[in-house]
Amino acid sequence: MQTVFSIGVDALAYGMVLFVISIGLSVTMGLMRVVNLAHGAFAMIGGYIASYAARDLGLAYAFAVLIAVVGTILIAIPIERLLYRRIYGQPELTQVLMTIGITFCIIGIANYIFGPTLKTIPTPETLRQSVSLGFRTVSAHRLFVIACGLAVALGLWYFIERTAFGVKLRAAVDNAAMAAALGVKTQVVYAVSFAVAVGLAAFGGVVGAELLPIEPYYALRYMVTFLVVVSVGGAGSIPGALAACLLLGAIDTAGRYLMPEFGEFFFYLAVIAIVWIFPRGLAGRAK
Amino acid sequence: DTIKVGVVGPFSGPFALQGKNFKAGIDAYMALNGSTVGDDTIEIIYRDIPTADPAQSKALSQELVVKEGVQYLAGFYFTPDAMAATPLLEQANVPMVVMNAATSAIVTKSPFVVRTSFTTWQTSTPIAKVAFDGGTKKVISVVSDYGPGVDAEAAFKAGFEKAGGAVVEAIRMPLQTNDFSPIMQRIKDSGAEGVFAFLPSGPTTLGFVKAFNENGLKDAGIKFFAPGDLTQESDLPALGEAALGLQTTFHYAVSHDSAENKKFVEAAAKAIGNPAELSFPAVGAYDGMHVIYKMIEATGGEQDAAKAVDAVKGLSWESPRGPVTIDPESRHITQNIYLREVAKAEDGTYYNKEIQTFEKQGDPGLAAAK
Amino acid sequence: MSAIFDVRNLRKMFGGLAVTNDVSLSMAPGDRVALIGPNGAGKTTFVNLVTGNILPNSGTVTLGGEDVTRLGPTQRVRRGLVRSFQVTRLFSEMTPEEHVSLAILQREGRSGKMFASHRAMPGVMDEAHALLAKLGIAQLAGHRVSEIAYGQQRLLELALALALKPKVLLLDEPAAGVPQSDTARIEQAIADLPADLAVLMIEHDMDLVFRFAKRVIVLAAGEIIFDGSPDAVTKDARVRQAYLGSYADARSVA
Amino acid sequence: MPAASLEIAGLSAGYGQTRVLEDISFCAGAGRKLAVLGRNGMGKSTLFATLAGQTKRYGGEIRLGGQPIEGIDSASRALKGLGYVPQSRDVFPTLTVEENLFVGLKARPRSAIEEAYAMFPRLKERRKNLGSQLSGGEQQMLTTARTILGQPSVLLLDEPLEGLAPVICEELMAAFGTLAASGEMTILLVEQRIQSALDFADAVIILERGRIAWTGTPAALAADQHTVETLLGVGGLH
Amino acid sequence: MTRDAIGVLVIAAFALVGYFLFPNNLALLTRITAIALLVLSLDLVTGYCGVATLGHAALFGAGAYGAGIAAAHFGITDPIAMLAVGIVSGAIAGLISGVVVLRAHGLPQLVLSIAIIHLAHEAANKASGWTGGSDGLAGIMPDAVFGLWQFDLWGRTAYVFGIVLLIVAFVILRQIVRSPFGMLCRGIRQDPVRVRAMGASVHGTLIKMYAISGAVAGAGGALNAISTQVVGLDSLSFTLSAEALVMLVLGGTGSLYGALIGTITFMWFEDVVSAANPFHWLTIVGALLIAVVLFAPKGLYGSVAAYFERRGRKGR
Ligand SMILES: Nc1ncnc2c1ncn2[C@@H]1O[C@H](COP(=O)(O)OP(=O)(O)OP(=O)(O)O)[C@@H](O)[C@H]1O
Ligand SMILES: Nc1ncnc2c1ncn2[C@@H]1O[C@H](COP(=O)(O)OP(=O)(O)OP(=O)(O)O)[C@@H](O)[C@H]1O
Ligand SMILES: [Mg+2]
Ligand SMILES: [Mg+2]
Repeated sequence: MQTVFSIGVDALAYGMVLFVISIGLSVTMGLMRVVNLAHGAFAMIGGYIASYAARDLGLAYAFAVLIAVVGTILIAIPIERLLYRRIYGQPELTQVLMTIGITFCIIGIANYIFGPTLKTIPTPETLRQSVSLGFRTVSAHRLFVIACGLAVALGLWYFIERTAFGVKLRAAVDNAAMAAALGVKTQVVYAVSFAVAVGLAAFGGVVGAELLPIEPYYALRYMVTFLVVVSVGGAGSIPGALAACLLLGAIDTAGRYLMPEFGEFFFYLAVIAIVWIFPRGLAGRAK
Repeated sequence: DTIKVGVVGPFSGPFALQGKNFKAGIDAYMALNGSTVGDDTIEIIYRDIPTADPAQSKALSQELVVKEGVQYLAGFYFTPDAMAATPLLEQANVPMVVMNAATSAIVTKSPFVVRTSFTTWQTSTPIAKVAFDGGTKKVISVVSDYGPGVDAEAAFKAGFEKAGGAVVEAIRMPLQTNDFSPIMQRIKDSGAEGVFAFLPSGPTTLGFVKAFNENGLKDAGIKFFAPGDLTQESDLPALGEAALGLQTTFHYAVSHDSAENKKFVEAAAKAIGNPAELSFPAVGAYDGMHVIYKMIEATGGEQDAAKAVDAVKGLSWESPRGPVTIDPESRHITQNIYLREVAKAEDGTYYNKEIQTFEKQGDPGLAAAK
Repeated sequence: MSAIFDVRNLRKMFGGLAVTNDVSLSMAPGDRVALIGPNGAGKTTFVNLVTGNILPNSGTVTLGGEDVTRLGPTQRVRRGLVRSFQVTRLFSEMTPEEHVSLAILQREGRSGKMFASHRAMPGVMDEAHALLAKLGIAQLAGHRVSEIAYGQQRLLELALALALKPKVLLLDEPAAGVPQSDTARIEQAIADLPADLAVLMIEHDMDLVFRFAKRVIVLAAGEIIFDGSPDAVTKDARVRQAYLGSYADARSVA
Repeated sequence: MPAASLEIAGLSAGYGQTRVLEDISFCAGAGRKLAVLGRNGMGKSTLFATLAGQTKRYGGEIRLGGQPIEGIDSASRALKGLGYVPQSRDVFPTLTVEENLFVGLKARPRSAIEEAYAMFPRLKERRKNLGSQLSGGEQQMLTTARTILGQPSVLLLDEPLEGLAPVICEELMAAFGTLAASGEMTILLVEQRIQSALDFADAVIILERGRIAWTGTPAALAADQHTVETLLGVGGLH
Repeated sequence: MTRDAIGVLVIAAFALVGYFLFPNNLALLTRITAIALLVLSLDLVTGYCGVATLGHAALFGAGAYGAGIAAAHFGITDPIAMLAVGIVSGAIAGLISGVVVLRAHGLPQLVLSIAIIHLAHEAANKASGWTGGSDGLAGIMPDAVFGLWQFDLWGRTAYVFGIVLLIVAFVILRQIVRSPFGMLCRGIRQDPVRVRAMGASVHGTLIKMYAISGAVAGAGGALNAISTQVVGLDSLSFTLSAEALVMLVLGGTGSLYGALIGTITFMWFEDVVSAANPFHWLTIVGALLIAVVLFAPKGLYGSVAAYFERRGRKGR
């Protein structure tokens, strides 16, 4: 029984890390309809900035996170203006080509500037402790990530479903020309949403770095993971993404515990089963 | 004349760091020993294989031989890449100097293969003795599920059971494992007193070691044993505090205290740019170049693979890692294996501190396969 | 004559809303029926139900004596139940010629051929061009559909349905978006259909409805509220109030 | 916003490399009702799309209430008071009816949505449905209502009656008439049913292959049998 | 028709030029040929049927392992027989992945394909007795072609073998895509609902195309196994799948010509820049991809073809 609880805690924590890192992708893919394979690259940029700020400049963790998010957005703005703007509304495959190209470039540049080694982001003492749950200990950092995940989920859901901006964003995505004809400044809407998505990517990259460490190849190494959780959840749906992350996190964790040698099998068979049952994803938005 | 050496390795992609070390080792050797042998100038031609890809390796090796006209093939970080190129050697009359790939069987694939790195069996066997002698009798083995991992598991098991210990459970986990918490739970549940681990060097080692500590295994007194891939120097800055005290066995530590090594580290650090990136493939490449230079000397620059390989059989020299010999029969390197412990230096950096030496170790893997 | 197309007690709920509420309808070969009714009455849903594009909650659909309720849409088409779409559904990158040839080949069971070319099949090409000419879009045969005006796309939509040589044809607003100058073409094409074909047309253009229909069925809020002759329908108070409005006056005066 | 005038001079436009409109000039005074007629594919929709800023303009001027607007983007034109109801019912399929209407509000308070419901009670019943789940006619109502909610000073209606039940058509035309008469909007209308258009409008232009082929009053058109036959391809009006 | 004749002539001419201009690079050229078959097969399902997949290497790998295992474990070393085994294995793999992948659409479909390639990869890793696991399957020694032409160090035989295979496959595929069946597939890509309303079976048609695609990819895999005499796990990898997709989009989807041009461009470019700078070539490849999207959004072939189409229409 204790083991079950223990695995449950691990599953929850892992699922939440996945959620925090990939939710930004759900925004770009589901709402902006851009298959943004460079999502991981932005997460990685966030990680590098945070690492530089916290480790090399010795800034406080919270401050490093903030700088990472803002810095990544600043880096992303010209990329959005020059490159992404050209692929909004283009066929998915064109977007794949462009965003893979962007990923390659960012990897190359990161490798050149920071070298191929792992970069850590020193966490404050409070997050480094182990917290006892009675039946086991977990690191405080994991609990912190769970809290972040919940906060992000709630905030983002409110932003998209309840604010005027969210409605305009969804309208612009459905039919940009029509939204413009109704007075929606689609370019501004897109730019802001992109900034939000990139900011989330950076945030996820930083707080998730304990599990997915920052190195130049990060951008490609975890691309599939991000793509899978977002699509299984149903791109664009916050509850869907949350459900998918928790579910897949649980499957992955349980699989790795029960039969580690078949962990990969277990995980991908489960993915096939889920998509088989929910061909649009757990909470796919109707098209 | 110009003699060309083709070096195949991962110079981009997730293992770019290891490829970079190849180059650093080669550059260091040429910086210290000049780029000529007799009247011949040595030219290195690099070819990139980001991840294990035997077909690509074979195509590139073939291209190096027929198009670039290389007289020596070298490098090869991954076993399948080395294996794939061996059928070419005889027809092409080209020796291959393996600078990393660590599966025992490679040298048996062709009489023209010489290896200057190590084998997983070679580095994983001594740690079994260390574990048993340290009083650990029950161990769980946890390895990544691919060739080297399976080798490490077998090597440790053989050594540990021979010593009298018991491997209570052997887990193979997928290479793409991000979260090791469930594995740690398994280790806890197994009731073992120690864990033997093998993971490819790189980001996953960090996750593994952290999970080991955070899930309370370290505090619970479970011992941690691994070959030195896990604490390669270039990962240490990231591992940091978490790795402190980990004991591993390996053939080379950057901190190895010898004049040869000082010279090497200085030159290699200069070549690689950032000294913190220096790691074991560099020494494999450095010694590989030594072997190639000796081969060129022996053949006088003529292309004669058989003669070249014969010339280095039984060759002994003082490598940065210590005294080494090319075993005349297997053409694999006989060397010292060191037990090391991760320690903190005065300047706050972490390093592998050698604490015990197992002298003149051959490759037990070949014997085991027989 | 016996019914070729028979729908019994069809029912469909969307959430709590009964969009099709116990609808029964039967057509004999040669019937020309107009299905009219207020917006959102459930006309398109009815077509979707009988063609198998959505599943009913209950009820049966019989085609030529065979119960097809459990069959998928393609099976029903192959048995002669063909529809057109209210909003054009065409292959935007293909030409009208390709559209119609494909439909003809499909009808003849030759669309799976891999080592042949439709251009090399004179029968198919001739038929396709004749059909396009009849609807007045022969000059566009080689253009991409994405480049031709909406009204012309509507005509192609109809051509596709005709190419399948159906036994029962369901037309969902075939004239919507077609300018007055071209509705005549549509009428003519429908008038030229084989006499034993049963046609059901949904349309909001009352002039067209009254020229076409021998029988009018009115659907409101998912239920049939009227089934009878065109003359009778203009006199029905409920229909006038729910749907026709002053059109009924104009017509009864004329 | 009170009604504004719309003046167009020498406008040519098209799609990519294809030119569809050539040298179009006309003027619709504030509060006027103008019908744009023409056969299939003659460029009526292209004209409206061009006014709304959604095609490629090669030359010419567009003035809304005296201000040139040809240089600004679609959204800015809408914010300056240009309302556009396109021919293809462009509802936002993943938004609910209410959210669709919300987008049309521009800066108006949310409560104004009730105006749309008053106009089309059917929409109120379906307020929680997604756009994609509406019937054809309901989508048409939604598209029209959404634009009107933004209180444009010039309203471009591209076949707004398509797919609507006769009673609704009547009510809608009456409502448009009221909007124009009260001086709230200038209305430009494309309509296939020529009679409805003539009953409604106080001026008519006919497009033929992207050029203006005829201008005049509805009465003049009704009397000019020759024009009706050649330019509109209809055998006569009744 | 004539366009295809020209196409074949151009391929043959390219092949000849390659043979004489780069006699020392035939291994690379043969590899390009094998990958070209993979990309062609991907074009069948992606370009013509609109099925997004990141798992197409599963079909290629099935062909490679099929041919390799036949040779290494069953002594089937005649290259033609190995090719046949590869084609059949590929077709079967195509059938299976078709059934799975076609269950969903859009992103979930992409995910299904990713799951398939990972499962295939993992299965090959586990079945190391048959496949050699991560060390690769070695010991493939194909006989001489028709007992006459031995596979040599320079790779001449392999090259000619590959080119002949490519031309035959290309001619057959061009015919298939022009046929009524091909037209139906294009229809499905644009609007499956419409196709159903015409009485055609969407699922059945797509599965058929998937199997054909598998046969072509399997031929590519077999060629790879025959010419390099090893099969590694990389031939069943996500990376290869993704690269194939990139090559296809680079060249332009839905014409088969684009697939060829994309493959040649990408692999040749990659070879040149990675030889020129083995350390930082990824950045340059990335820049190439971005440039293509910016300046030739329909892919290299697609954009050129569109340009000439426009020119042609103006001329009329
Ligand atoms: N998937 C769905 N979910 C919920 N409601 C739906 C769905 N599809 C249709 N409806 C509702 O069912 C009703 C009937 O729609 P239908 O399309 O059949 O109307 P119609 O009679 O064809 O109208 P029109 O003349 O306007 O085309 C409409 O009110 C519509 O909103
Ligand atoms: N997206 C497009 N690309 C290229 N040409 C187009 C496009 N849309 C329309 N056209 C062409 O422009 C011309 C005018 O089309 P438009 O839609 O403006 O006609 P219309 O008068 O509104 O016709 P309808 O009465 O059918 O709605 C047509 O010849 C059409 O083929
Ligand atoms: Mg309808
Ligand atoms: Mg129009």
